[in-house]
Amino acid sequence: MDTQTKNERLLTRDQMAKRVAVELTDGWLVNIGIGMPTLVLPHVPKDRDVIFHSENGIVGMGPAPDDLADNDPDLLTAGKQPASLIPGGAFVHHADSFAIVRGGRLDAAVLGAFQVAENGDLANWKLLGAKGGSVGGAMDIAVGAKQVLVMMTHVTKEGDPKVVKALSYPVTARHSVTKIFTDMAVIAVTADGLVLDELAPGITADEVQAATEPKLRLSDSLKEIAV
Amino acid sequence: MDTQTKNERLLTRDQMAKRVAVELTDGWLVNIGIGMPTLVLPHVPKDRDVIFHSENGIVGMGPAPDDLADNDPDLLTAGKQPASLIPGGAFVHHADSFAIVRGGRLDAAVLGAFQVAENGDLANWKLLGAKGGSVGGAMDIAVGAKQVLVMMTHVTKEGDPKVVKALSYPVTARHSVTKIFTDMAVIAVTADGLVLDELAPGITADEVQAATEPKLRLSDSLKEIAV
Amino acid sequence: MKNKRVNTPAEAVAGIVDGATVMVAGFGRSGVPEGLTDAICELGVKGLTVISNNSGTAKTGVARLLLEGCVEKIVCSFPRASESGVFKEMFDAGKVELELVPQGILAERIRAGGSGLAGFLTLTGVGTELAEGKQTMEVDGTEYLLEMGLRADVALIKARQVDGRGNLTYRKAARNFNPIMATAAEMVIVQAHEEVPIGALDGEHVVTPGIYVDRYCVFQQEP
Amino acid sequence: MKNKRVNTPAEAVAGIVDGATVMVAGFGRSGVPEGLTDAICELGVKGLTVISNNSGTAKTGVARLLLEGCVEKIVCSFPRASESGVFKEMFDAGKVELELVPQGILAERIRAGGSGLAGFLTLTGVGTELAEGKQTMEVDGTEYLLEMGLRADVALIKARQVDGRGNLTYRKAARNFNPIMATAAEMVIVQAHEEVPIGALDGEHVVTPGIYVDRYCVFQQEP
Repeated sequence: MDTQTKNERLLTRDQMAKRVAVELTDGWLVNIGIGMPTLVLPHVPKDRDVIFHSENGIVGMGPAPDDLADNDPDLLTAGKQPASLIPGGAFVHHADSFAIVRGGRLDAAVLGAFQVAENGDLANWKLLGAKGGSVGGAMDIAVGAKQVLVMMTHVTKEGDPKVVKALSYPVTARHSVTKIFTDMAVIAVTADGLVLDELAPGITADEVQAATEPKLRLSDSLKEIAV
Repeated sequence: MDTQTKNERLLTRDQMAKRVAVELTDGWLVNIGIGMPTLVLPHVPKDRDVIFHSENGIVGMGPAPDDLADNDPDLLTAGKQPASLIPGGAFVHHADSFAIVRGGRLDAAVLGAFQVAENGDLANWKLLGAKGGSVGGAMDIAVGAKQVLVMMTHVTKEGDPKVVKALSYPVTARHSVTKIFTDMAVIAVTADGLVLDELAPGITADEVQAATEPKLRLSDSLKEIAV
Repeated sequence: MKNKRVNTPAEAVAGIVDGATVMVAGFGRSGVPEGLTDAICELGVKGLTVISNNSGTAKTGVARLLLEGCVEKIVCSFPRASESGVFKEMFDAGKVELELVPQGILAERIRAGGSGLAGFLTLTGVGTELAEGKQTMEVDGTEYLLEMGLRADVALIKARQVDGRGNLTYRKAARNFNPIMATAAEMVIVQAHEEVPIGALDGEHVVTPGIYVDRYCVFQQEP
Repeated sequence: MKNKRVNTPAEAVAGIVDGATVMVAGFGRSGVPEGLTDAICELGVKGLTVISNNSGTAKTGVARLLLEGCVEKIVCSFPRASESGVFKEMFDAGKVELELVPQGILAERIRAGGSGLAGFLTLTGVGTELAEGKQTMEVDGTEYLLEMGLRADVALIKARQVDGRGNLTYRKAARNFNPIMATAAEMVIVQAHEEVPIGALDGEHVVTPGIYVDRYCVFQQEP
């Protein structure tokens, strides 16, 4: 397969965000991680009431204001980008914010990742051999959210699989990831291993398997990602 | 000594309350227990800013309204009696209220007691042989307050000492009482044992000792309680 | 948007089953959702474990639940008060079980349950008979009790205001156990004095974010 | 009444000594009391242990404390961010020590410290390298980490409003770590945007009761 051709068939970040957005169910409370996951918010269908939680104490976070002049330095996403408060949103302090997280109130979290293992282990906070590191709320959120939805490119820049048999990067939380959304596929983490649920248009199951370390089972209802 | 005569020399509950009120220092945060301690509040000198904490979430509790018609069912003391909120008072929920208590923010608590031991052990929550019992906030407050001021009659109705060598009643908190205010005396609990600091007018040190189980040391500055 | 509003206390408590663990907020009679406790009595469920600071004033709230035979066990800090004759009589007759918990520990255990913490270490209760059977742990030479988080199937909440998202405010010291119990149950049911439009509550003044609330009804309780 | 008001950030931070442990509130640059951190830089104290979610944005707040050589160690959840070049450079050069703590655990440890709890049991961090050296405990077959309460000598707080009793409100998500840090230090120092008369704040809207506050100054921080 020609690499150039394959790259052209990979989902864009925006297409991935759109697919993740579809996953967010009406009435859910969802935490959105920093980086790529922030793209998800504008793609949530308007007829769905998905409530966003930001760990800095915003329950009911809305998108950035249309007018830059309306940006408020005290109303930011966890990634310190402009945000807003929806009508009926509320502010809580940091301990109360993580009480929501660990108390099981997050229906889902959308997080980036360096690696996901076939048992659902998540690595997303520290690069290999890094000194120090920045953990932020990743460990609390990965442990607390009912569903941990990972959004990442399928392979590293060097072409190495990021869906692996066992993590080589430092673990964020064990057995936490429930579904993986990449630029090639949607993969469910189940008690019986990884299940390939959806393929990006033009990508084959064999291509996904070749870019994935553990064995994938094909879903009985394997389908194409709507883009 | 004639009993009738002695009883006449004992402090009234109101006189005891007045003496305890003098102990409360300007700027202090103070929790007032249910029962006899509630008499203390009106005796605090007007020029002293003593802030009262009630465990049901009132920081800055004031006295009952002058007019009964102003009583508010949502503004009660811990003993469910009418109260008010001082200007600049605030409401907190129950976990935050006890965070104040255990977090070391109470300068003092005024509590009733069944017994106090010479090492400061406090018994004030359960009668001997009682089934069940009602503990309320007593254990948290006795452990948390910087000074635990006990206010009680010196002896039981049967004439038994309530200041004892070792508790026979169930303990509320170990090593917690700092000062004892009775109808006969004021006694400090120190690392070197009990010190008789003050006597009710007309009561002698010998009478107090006779009504007290452990040995009392006389304070170098033993004086009469101002009534 | 999820519709959390129901029309009556009866609709609000529908589905509570025999044997459920139910938190009932309030301190004394302040902040007790009596519309909801009355509705549970009328529902006629049995074998409840009730978590509540008090055991009910006269024949209201938890006392009525006790009177009507709904309660098997009560987890409580101050069950025997002059106003709580119903509990006293039933407890002395062996008709209700009691787990006595210091008030601050009861509040903190509920907060821990709502915050996803298994337990916490405290000095409260060390060396007392309420420490019996509990695990202790020494930290820097001091002995602490391990107290466990507490959760319930249902929490019954009395609020002052509610909006369509379930955001709540409380009235004065009627706040007490309400905000913490609202975090610590699978089903959070609210009796609110009044409903206000979404957006009418300042996000800085909301005490319980609506995400905690499953159902609410508007019910003006008799004082 | 105790006078808690001082005139300037410099007066407010007077007396902070070398080697003190100082909580600095804020998330990113929101809610950081930069008037107070600047005043500490001018005071020239050394060897501070700073407890803060971030390590400072550009050269403000904690980053300026680092730059001016006031800091020996930082207890932090997200020290290495694109906006935190000062920390990165100093840490990589071995000039500052780091204790990395998950954000929710940092918040909860501060709350525990302020609430008089020695520690708590959590699932966060179990099986990760941040669990190394920490005590674990099994409850009902599940392994939990024991995390310890955290207190400081000084907490630096940024408030929106203050009254003469020290009651505080906060602005939007600038609330973040402020209310919990205000409970967990021996000396709580506040920089408030405005002062209002006693009684002007509704007791139901006060977020930090004034009993927690030792000193405050009115200081309007540049955005």
